[in-house]
Amino acid sequence: MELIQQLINGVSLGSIYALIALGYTMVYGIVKLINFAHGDVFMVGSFVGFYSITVLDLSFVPALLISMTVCALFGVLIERIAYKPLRNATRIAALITAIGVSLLIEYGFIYVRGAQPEAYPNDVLPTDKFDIFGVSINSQSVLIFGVAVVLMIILQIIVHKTKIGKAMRAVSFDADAAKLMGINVNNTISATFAIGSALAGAAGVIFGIYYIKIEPLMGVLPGLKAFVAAVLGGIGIIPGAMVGGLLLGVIEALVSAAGYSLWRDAVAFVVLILILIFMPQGLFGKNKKEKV
Amino acid sequence: MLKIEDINVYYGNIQALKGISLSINEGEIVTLIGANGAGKSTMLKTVSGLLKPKQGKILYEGQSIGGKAAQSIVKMGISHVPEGRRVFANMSVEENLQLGAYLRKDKAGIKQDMEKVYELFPRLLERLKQQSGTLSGGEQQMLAMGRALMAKPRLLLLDEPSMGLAPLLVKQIFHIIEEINKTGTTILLVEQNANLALSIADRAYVVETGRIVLSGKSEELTASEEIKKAYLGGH
Amino acid sequence: MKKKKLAGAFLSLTLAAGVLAGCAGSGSSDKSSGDGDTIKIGVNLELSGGVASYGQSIAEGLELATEEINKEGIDGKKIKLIKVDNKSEASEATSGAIKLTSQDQVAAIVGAATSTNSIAQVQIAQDNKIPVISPSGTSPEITFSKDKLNDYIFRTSFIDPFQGTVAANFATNEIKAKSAAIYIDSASDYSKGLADAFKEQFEKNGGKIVAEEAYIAKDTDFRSTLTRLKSDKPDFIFLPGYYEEAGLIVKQARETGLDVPFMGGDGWDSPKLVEIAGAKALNDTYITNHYSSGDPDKKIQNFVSAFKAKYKDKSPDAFNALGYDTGYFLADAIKRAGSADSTKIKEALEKTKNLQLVTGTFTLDEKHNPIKSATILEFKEGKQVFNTKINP
Amino acid sequence: MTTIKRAKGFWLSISLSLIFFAIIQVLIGGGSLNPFYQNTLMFIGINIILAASLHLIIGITGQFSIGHAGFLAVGAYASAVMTMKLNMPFTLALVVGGLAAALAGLIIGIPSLRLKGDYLAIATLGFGEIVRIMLLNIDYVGGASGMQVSHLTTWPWVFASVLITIIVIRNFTSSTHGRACISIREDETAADSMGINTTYYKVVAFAIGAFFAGIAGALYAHNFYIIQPSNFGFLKSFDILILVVLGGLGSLSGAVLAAILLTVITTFLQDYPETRMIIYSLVLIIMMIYRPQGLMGTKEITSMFKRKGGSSHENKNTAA
Amino acid sequence: MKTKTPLLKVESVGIQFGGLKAVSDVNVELYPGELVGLIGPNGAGKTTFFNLLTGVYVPTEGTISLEGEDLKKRPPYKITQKGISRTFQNIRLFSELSVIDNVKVAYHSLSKHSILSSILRMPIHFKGEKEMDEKAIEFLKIFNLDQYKDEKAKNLPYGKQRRLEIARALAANPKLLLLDEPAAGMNPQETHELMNLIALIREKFDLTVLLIEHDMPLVMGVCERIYVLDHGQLIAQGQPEEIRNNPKVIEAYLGEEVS
Repeated sequence: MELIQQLINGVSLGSIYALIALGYTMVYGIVKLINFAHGDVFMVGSFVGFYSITVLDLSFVPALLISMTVCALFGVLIERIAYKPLRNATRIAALITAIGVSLLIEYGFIYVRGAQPEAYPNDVLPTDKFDIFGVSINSQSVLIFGVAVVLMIILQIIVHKTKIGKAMRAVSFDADAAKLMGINVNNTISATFAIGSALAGAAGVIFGIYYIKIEPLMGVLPGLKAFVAAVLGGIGIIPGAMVGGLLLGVIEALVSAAGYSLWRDAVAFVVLILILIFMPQGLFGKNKKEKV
Repeated sequence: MLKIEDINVYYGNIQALKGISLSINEGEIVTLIGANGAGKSTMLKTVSGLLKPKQGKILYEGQSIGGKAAQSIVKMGISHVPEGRRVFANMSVEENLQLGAYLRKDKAGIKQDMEKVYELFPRLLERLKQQSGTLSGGEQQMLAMGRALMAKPRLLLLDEPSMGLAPLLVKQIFHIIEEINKTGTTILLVEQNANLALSIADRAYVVETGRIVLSGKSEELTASEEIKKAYLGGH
Repeated sequence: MKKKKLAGAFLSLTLAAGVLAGCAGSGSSDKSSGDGDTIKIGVNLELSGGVASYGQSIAEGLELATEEINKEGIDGKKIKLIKVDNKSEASEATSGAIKLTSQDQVAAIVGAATSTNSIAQVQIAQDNKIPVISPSGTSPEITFSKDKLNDYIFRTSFIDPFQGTVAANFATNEIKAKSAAIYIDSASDYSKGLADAFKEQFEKNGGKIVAEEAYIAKDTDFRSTLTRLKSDKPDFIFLPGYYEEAGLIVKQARETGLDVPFMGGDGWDSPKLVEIAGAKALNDTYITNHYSSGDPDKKIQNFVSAFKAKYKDKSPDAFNALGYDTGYFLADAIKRAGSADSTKIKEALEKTKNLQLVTGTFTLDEKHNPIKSATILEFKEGKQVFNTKINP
Repeated sequence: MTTIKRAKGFWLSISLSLIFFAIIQVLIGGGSLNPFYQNTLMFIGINIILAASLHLIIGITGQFSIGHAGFLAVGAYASAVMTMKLNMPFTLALVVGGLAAALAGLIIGIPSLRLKGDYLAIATLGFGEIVRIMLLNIDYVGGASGMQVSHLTTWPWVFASVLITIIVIRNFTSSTHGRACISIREDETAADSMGINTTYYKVVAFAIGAFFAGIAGALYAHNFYIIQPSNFGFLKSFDILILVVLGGLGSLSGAVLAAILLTVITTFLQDYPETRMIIYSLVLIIMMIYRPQGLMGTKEITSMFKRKGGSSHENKNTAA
Repeated sequence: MKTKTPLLKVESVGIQFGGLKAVSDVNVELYPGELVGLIGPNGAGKTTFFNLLTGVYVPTEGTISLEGEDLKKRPPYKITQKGISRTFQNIRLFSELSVIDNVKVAYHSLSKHSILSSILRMPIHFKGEKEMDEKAIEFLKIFNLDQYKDEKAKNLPYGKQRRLEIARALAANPKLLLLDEPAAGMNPQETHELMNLIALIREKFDLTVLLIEHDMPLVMGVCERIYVLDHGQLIAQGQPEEIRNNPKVIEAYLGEEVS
């Protein structure tokens, strides 16, 4: 029973990772950039949600939508200002910029409002606890998992069935060829950032409701973990991010369950390094050969 | 229809095109021939907007398109089938064709053109749902051309359509190029197989290290001893 | 061939440039701690970072005390506070102390709020012979480490073992707990110190420790460990952490169906705790603390009203009280020393006896720890309710 | 360009540096340099070593490593254990700190054999975090609350370490071995095809770089009274990265210059940590957009002093 | 010539990339001192073949041996040290390094001074570096590049970059030199000069050369034998005259209408 309970704990933690990883993986898939700032967009989303609920007195759904919208705009802004000028620069330069953007958001945010944490109101969503055969399930964890799955499906539909989704895939595969189709590569990349950041915003609000405490540096670790999840599932692959996130959550829960909770983060990074070395394409990816 | 005046194009600080001028009339097949690295592909990329000329003018139907973004050039009716085909290997044949019509909004027209492409390339119809990465080289070339045609171009830029293809397929492809031309599409063809290119082209330009060194009617050039010596391997 | 010469010259030049640039800023600071009418007191507190809430609270209390003291002055001199923010990091606390002792040349330092950040200043204070008073550092190691008294270091609060012992007795006598689990913040000496004392006393009382778990500050998901704890079926859980995590843990514990009483130390004392955990989840939880604003004692009520007057009707928490007390603790010593000389202040601090302050009446023992009472508070629907006062 | 002449220049630069050293030493002895400035000076020295060591890995060999704080931590803890737990002399502690970090460098060098670019970056970041979490869980070194360390780092130690670091890294770089490393940075496939054992040199660069980071760690530990795992998080790695990027990827003098500049700025901004981080991050972003080659590019400061006539003989050193 | 033992022996070598056979069943023998051409249409697998020879790719089938020694599964740098060096189709110089340093990198594997001797600046370091300097200048002089020796490689004009790449490949002291389209992007004048240069270095360094080239006159003019690759398979081999008249070659490569 305890094991099942732990698996459920892992799945709800993993759902958060998955939500962040979905956006991460999209952005990486299209611009091949580890967008370090993604975790910070998540943080901003969480705060936007917080202020929407406490200051504007809104309920869950409008707060979620506002947060997603703000984050989408924010993501596009980041891309246009910081990443677009580096479209043809080395990947290292882009990575350094991403680190810079991440630090700027974090400390700019602290500069503006201070580093103190905020607490989401406890009553945004009802928390019902139901017990099935001794396993207690929180209605909120069901909700988180549900939202993650729904968003993943929506994302999958957008990417595979819509015109903009096709454009995204085309740009990610071969930007020059995509241009020759008449695709506006810049707009497509912006759209990717918008969608990815909106997902991060959604994750932020859900995180706030589930974990209550939010603070300006809250995005750092979940951001890194989400990246691990994306790599685990095969970077650039949407279902991969989902599975990678859930798997990472379960791994962490099991590590804690075994009494090694202090090693939880280390295990996540060990997983990252092992995957990078032995299976860089991830669980769902295909291997690609470098062209000489 | 297309008029290029004295353009210079650079990759970093290496000059790839040095003052090239050429013109194409409506309905023609014009070919660029020349050795690898001579600048033929650069020429096409510059016309389709993938590269920007540092100096010089490109006029398409009287409008200057030099330095314009690729998507607006596609919109004006120029499609480019790039070297190496560059099909979206992670997508199905059908999706590739749909992407070709990315800028078009006329659903009926798209459907009609899709049918036309199937007529030209029946093989594509057979493999509609297949991932295009799994197609053979020849089928990929057909897909790349079909995809370009979906944009309803008036000027089609073809880069090395024969590359890596078996002779029989090359023949087929070139036959289709002629067909496309007959329906009123003007064609600018880059080809290393000079003989073949000259056999279907009206006129040709010979490019050498970024310069045009010779131009004229195909028949004249085919007959020219100089061409034979340089490109056909004669002594 | 010229290259190496130039490289060397370059090295020297750049180093020199660095030094000069460093020196350039030195002109402005005046060099004495006691000149004229002011006594410079350094304040090295957690004004930002993870436990900023403590540092800020202490600063508020200290400022109130300074204001009151400066109305009359100490022998005509006024206290001037020079604040340094250690960002809740030990290394910043160290450099802050270096700055205060060498740059600002203060007579004494108040800080830091947490044990770890206080320990980070010990060596500098000892080397420079500047007294440091930690208002709320509860680890015994601050004043007494490696079998040696750190003679320039003092504190206003009681020490960890006392809090832990009080909590264990409370668990055995009031809650009637037979078994207990301990869940500590392994990033904190404070947390470990309380846990050790609790364990010792609880086992002495005949109780059984059924589980010992740990987390690290800034963790957010505790459900897996709480699930483990639940299966160990303790009667009582001792959670000597800080409010951010303590709040999350209590909330998640209740969600996991872990409904036993929780108890913590003064680290829980922050209004954020209630916001994070929620009022309902906090029912049946207790803390040991330095004082209670609900205590009817007259000295305490005077402080509460003065504080409310200054800070927009805010009810003072224990850290406000400790900051306030630290101001008077220091002022009393300066007055008795009759000078702002650091060594004399230190000597006077050591002789503090029966000083009546808000958080108790205290006398310093030979390890520089005040002997004073602890208060037990219970949370009821989000409010701290005075439970009992326990003397050592 | 004979051996004797080269040696002459070398000794001249050494003596100049020694004079500088002596001046500072006298200032400290005479009390005109208070502990605050001494501390700043030590910090500058430590940062120079860190910047120079990361420069070898990133700037010269092109292995994008953002886990340098991990090596710093290994050096700091190893040396602290030597002095505080085993009562060994500081000299030995310094060397052990360096060697322990070099060993860690060998270990992290191994993934670098299979990973490139941003994947390597993220793996090294993970490595740094693993080191930190391991230290967090070792009670012997105090776990999360850290370890108290005696103050043993003095100006002569810092100066000597800086000098040795710069000489070693410079001499390594401007030799055929350094050129081999640069060729890996420029084009690994081509380097491989030119007979360079790329595996070997990547690991060597990691090991040497880590060694000096370890030395810096030992100095750091014995300068700050207390070390905690939280001092060695990835923000610290980013701090070091900023030094190298700002100075110019591939320029030793640039890295040194940036170390001095930023340490001084940091000292002045001590009370405004957010402002400092905002400035840092803006510097990174603006630098990458407008001057991705950094302050110095791959140039060394010495090349600026050269007359035109002499340049044909000297340039090859500067590139190397 | 065929009575001698071959320098390079390639036996039924092939490689697959994800099911696609890029090169299959290729047999090539090169004899000391030969200058051999490798031609074929774009995408025929010529560069892939070079990558197989130099260890960048490991063949999925067949064997490659140099002077009777198996090269399969050796890392590229070992193969270079054994005596095969190459140039690249799309020039891959160390662009931030100076011209002379580019050459010295190739000479590195022949240097003898250790890392320690360089760090301590021992006499052997200076001796070694001096030797490298002299050797490098020697190569640069042959290619008429010595006046640019301190220029960064990326600042050279295209044609000179091509020449530098060959100089660099030579500095690795190969027995077999692989040139991947050395004349690409050159005008006839430059191509002509290059042709002479290749002939010269073959004599001077006693080299065997394998050349990928599209420029037919160049190939026909300098090569003694020619292999023709199409769709990853050898379709013909022989002397230039035979190749010119081989119907398979004409069909695949030159176009069928050539008489």
